[in-house]
Amino acid sequence: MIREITFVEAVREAQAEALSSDDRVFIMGQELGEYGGVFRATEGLAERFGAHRVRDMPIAEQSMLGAGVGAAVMGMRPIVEVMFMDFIACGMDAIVNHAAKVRYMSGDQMRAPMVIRTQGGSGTHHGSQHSQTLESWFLHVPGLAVVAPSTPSDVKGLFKTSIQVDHPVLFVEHRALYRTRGTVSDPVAPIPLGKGAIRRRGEDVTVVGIGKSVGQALVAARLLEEEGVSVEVIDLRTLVPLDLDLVLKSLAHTHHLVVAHEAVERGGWAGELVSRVVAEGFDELDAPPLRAGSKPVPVPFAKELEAEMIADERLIAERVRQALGIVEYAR
Amino acid sequence: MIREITFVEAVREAQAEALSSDDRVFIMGQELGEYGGVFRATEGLAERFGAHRVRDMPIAEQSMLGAGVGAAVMGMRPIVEVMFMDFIACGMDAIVNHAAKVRYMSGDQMRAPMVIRTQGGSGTHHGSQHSQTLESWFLHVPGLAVVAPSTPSDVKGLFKTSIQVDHPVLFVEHRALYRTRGTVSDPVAPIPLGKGAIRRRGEDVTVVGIGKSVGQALVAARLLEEEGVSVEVIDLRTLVPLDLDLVLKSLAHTHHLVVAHEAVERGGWAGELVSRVVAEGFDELDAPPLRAGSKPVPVPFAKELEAEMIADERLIAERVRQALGIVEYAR
Amino acid sequence: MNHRTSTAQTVPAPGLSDQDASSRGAAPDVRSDAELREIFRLMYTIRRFEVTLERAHLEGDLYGPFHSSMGQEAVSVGVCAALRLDDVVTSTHRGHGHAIAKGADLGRICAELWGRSTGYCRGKGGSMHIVSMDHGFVGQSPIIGGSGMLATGAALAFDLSREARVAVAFMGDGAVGQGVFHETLNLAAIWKLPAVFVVENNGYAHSFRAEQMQLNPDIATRAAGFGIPGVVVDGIDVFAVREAAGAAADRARTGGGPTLIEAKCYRWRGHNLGDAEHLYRARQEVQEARRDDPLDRFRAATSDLIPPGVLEEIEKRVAAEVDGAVRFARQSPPPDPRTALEGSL
Amino acid sequence: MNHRTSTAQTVPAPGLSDQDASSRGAAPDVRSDAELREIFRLMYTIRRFEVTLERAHLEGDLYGPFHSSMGQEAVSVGVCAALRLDDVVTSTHRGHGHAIAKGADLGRICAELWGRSTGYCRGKGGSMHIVSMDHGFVGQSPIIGGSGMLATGAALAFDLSREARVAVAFMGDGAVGQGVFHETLNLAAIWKLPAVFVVENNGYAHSFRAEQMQLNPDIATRAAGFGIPGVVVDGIDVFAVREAAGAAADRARTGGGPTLIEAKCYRWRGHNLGDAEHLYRARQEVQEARRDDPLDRFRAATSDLIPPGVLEEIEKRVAAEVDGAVRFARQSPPPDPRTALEGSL
Ligand SMILES: Cc1ncc(C[n+]2csc(CCOP(=O)(O)OP(=O)(O)O)c2C)c(N)n1
Ligand SMILES: Cc1ncc(C[n+]2csc(CCOP(=O)(O)OP(=O)(O)O)c2C)c(N)n1
Ligand SMILES: [Mg+2]
Ligand SMILES: [Mg+2]
Repeated sequence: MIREITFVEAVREAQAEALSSDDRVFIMGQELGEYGGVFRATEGLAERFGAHRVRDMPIAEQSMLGAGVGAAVMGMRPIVEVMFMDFIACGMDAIVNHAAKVRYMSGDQMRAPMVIRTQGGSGTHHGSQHSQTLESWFLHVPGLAVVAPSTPSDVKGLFKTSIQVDHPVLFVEHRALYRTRGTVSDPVAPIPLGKGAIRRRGEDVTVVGIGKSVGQALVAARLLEEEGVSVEVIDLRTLVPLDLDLVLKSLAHTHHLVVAHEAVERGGWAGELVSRVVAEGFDELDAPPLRAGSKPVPVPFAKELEAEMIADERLIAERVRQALGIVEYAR
Repeated sequence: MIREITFVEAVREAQAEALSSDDRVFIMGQELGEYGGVFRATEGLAERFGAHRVRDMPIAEQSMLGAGVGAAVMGMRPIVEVMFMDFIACGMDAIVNHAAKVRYMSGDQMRAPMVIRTQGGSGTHHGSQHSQTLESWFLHVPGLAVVAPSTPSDVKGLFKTSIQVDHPVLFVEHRALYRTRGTVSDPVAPIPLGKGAIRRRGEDVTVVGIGKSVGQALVAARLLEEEGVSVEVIDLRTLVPLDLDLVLKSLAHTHHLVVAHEAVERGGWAGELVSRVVAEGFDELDAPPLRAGSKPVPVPFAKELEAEMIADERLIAERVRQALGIVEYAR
Repeated sequence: MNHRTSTAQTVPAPGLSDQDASSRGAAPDVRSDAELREIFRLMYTIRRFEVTLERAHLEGDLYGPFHSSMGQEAVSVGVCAALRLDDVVTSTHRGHGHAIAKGADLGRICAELWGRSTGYCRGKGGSMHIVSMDHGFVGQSPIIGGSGMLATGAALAFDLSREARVAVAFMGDGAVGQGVFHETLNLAAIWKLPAVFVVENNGYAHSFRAEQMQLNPDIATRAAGFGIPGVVVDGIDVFAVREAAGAAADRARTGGGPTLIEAKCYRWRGHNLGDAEHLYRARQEVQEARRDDPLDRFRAATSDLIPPGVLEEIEKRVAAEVDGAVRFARQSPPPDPRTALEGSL
Repeated sequence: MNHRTSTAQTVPAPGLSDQDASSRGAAPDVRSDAELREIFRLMYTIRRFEVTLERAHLEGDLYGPFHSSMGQEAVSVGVCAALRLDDVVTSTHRGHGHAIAKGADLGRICAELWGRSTGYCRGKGGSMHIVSMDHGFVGQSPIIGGSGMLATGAALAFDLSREARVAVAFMGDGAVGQGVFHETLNLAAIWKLPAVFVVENNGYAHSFRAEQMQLNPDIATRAAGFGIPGVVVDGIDVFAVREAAGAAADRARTGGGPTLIEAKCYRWRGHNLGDAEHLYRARQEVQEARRDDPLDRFRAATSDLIPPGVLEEIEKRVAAEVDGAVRFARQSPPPDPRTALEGSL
């Protein structure tokens, strides 16, 4: 049976299913119990599973995440919600020095299976400290998986896997996707981490993205179609592990690559993908792979300013034209 | 007059000069007053400038860095020492959400001129939580300069500029360099941020690095010379701003690139440089640019294990051979 | 280390003249006629501002999150009335009142909320990032705990440069759960910094009550652990707040070190505009709390001190001023998009 | 939320059997003969271990940082003697004593310090990262404040899975400056978690004295701010520690929530091997402090309880055991380099 639900409903259902199918699962965060989550992602879960398993807690990101690690090490499966991705900066030690490393450091005696859920991105004019896109940091932290779904169905399929694997997973949601709709089957099959998906077939160029950027790539693709450019769109779905094969396969017939993310381009994960592609698929490339990322400034408040620095479908389309030599490259 | 001093002596002299030439400068950190710094980088400074300007403080990275921002905003020029780079994870909010952003967010009403000094890297077998190389994160944080000297003279020249500029600077020192020696003139001229240096002329391939990797690249170059390979070595000195021109100029005659850093290769800054080079110098490249970074695991304790995962001169040499097609590429 | 033992030379902060120890004096008498009116003017301005902008926001005329400080006017105004122009204040996501009380320009605040080029931050900041360095409003940090870090640093700067200035951090009760709150109190304590930490305990951290966040809900008692004074004050009474803040500021200014002030008040509105308040508190609770209005308290306390008609006069002027500020914001041009790429590295 | 009100089902932690509430009982009598000997054996093992490995390190036989727990044996042993096998302990950079006291195998600890394949972490951890899950030694965090986070999480796991187990965090006095220390105490308090926070106040955080780190150097008094009991105990007296820890563990186990224990002791050695101690403390201070030796205290307190010769007997056995452990480490092969790339993502 096929249903249509919103992205945030998928997040809620995914967590509900995890809570009901595994006693080791519990949730920690702010405003997620009685209140149901500032984005409604946990609505009704406290009533259904009890306040002890859907735990509201004081504002204390470091110890929230650190306690998650401790609980996971003792056999639980915490879901820790960091309300805005920006606040991960308040809990980096727990994630980077503890969650990601305990298994390795302990010679595999410890495991820290936990899902760190967070949402980020621009579009709601929350200002520079509530609009960042920071998943790129975590590619650089061995021990963590990085997951970033783009559809309700992927949310459920990827979450199912994320809560079952034996290592910590950073589960990144884009705020602007919460109200988007999509169909889901019941049940949704688990999606293995490290398997991307082709969202659109095309001949001339491959555009790779995650989360919100996938939809923007599809919009750009329709735009470019009118210009006679055929775009293939790949949704990586997870950054760690990375489905490089899928990208290389696509390049074998398009020979042109654009990597799109809302994260600031400088130091963003597109650099990792481009470097991998260049090293392992150089001969497939007819032109330099390009990145479509945001400009190197904080996200400003005013919409006119945000539009100027945030990577969007217009930038993706422009990068495609540049990659194909239709227009000349300019940063 | 030319003197030979160690890297750590240069760090000490650079801070002493800043303290004596500018009343707004002060230092905060642990063990740096009476004790003189766990690596002796502040030896004698408290006696000379007073405990109020060379301030020992409790273990509290977040507020240490946050107080640095507040003091800088009110006109001071703090030097904040984070004893091990790994501990930056305990103070990320102050750096990322505050230091780097206050100028932009305030419409240029605020400035946060401060130098965040830290040291990192492997080689002393301190284990996974005291051996990381994390500067790559900060390329992705607009508003921060990232500086990483490789010689005593550069330490002094780059520090002089870092303490004078109007924005925060992350000043990264590699622990393994502290006892290395080098000549300095008196005084050392300030080195502008964003200007790399060619450390060795070569014809066949350009190897780019910072800090400790520069010395390793030079060792690799001598190794390769015996194999008939001529290596040009570039020391970027700063990652933000990035001296792309120097790299592109070098590639114009070597046409081959290897980017070396001790940081984990996945998600490391080499990806940024490779992507820039590919986008802006594709036609100069006769072969795919390669990265020589550490393997995606935490830094283990045992020397046999560390040797297996850390990027070193052997890996750099191997990547050069791969870049030149002497041996086939394998990650 | 405090200024009396410090040997550092004087370093004026940008745009602010330095003062030496001799200028340290007692706080001005709060009951002077002019100041009474000024206090009311500021409290009423905050009220009027929040009411007006909330309506404009609901009408879709401005965008972004909106955290009303309605009901907490006495804390903002009481504290800032105890400060000098060159003392500084740091603030939180709920900072409109703090900015107004510290003297920031209404028009430029409005323009910032409208994201216009004439705003304090040229449209880069918005409602949660107002800054006016000229007024010593060194800004909001909507990162819970952030304002304390910044104020501690500012106080450290004053200490090092031997300026007789005080830094005040406004914080919410939610900040008490955050580790950095404790770190900063401790630093300010051991260094005897000229800082005042004002926790506005408005009963809620979004939907969370103090009792849910700590077994010991008396926030002021935290001070003891750091060896500094902790004061509880009625945050509805502007004069009580003014007195507590004045004592703390004098203490800080004269090398006595920091004070933690807990101002008990109540958050009249939802956490932010659009908050699903009904999920966690009854309308009746709010109505009852609102019966104790800081503006009414002021009127009652000053009825025999202020001739009839005077406050109404002020209200009229303020209403016009707020409307003028809104007009200014609306008529101001949006920022030039190219400025988005300026001011960072 | 504590186990008595929890509705979650029981989830045994890996490798450890679950116990139900009925098994909660009083702590065993510490003065039983066997236990007295065991306490001495453990204290002496720690002492002997530190002395032996320090010498080996100085001789260049092993590498990496080395933080001796010499002088603090009574805290490690007193606390762990009050715990059950399936209770867990988290530790710091100075963790040898904690690991030994919790029952970890000497040979495998040594092998880890030697970076050998037979070490607990197969050479990946080293001196600051020993872990023995089988003994409930869930590891060291040399990130100051880290051990408290992990223990709080472990206690939360026990609470959720309704296991009558206790999590103990060993911390140094330096951890009190770190914000996360306060966050974790608060979480454990409001959730009434079965946790015990043991601050070993050994007088120094590297070169820093408690008085330099906080105005109020009585760490135990911090507990009041969180509404939990704070206890000061003589960390040289293993029986006093044992008693305080026992009471705290019983309290935690029966739903009473966490306790903060400050164990006053003294760090006999430099912060780490090679520390320039002379820069901050006089040799004489150390010599005086060392006159009060936890092992002598034990001997004095038990002179009429333990027949002559018994302790000497134990000392001989321990000495042989430590030498055997060192031999085991030395003779163990280094890890296969390929294992460096296993166990991460
Ligand atoms: C580090 C961090 N965590 C979480 C949040 C989300 N958040 C914004 S306001 C708020 C509640 C703050 O309550 P309080 O401190 O009492 O201030 P009030 O809203 O009552 O003025 C929370 C949890 C945040 N802004 N920063
Ligand atoms: C977050 C962090 N900051 C700084 C350090 C450096 N450091 C290691 S041990 C130490 C002193 C710790 O003192 P204390 O907590 O009293 O433990 P003790 O060494 O006395 O056992 C410091 C500052 C660290 N390991 N972690
Ligand atoms: Mg509040
Ligand atoms: Mg100590």
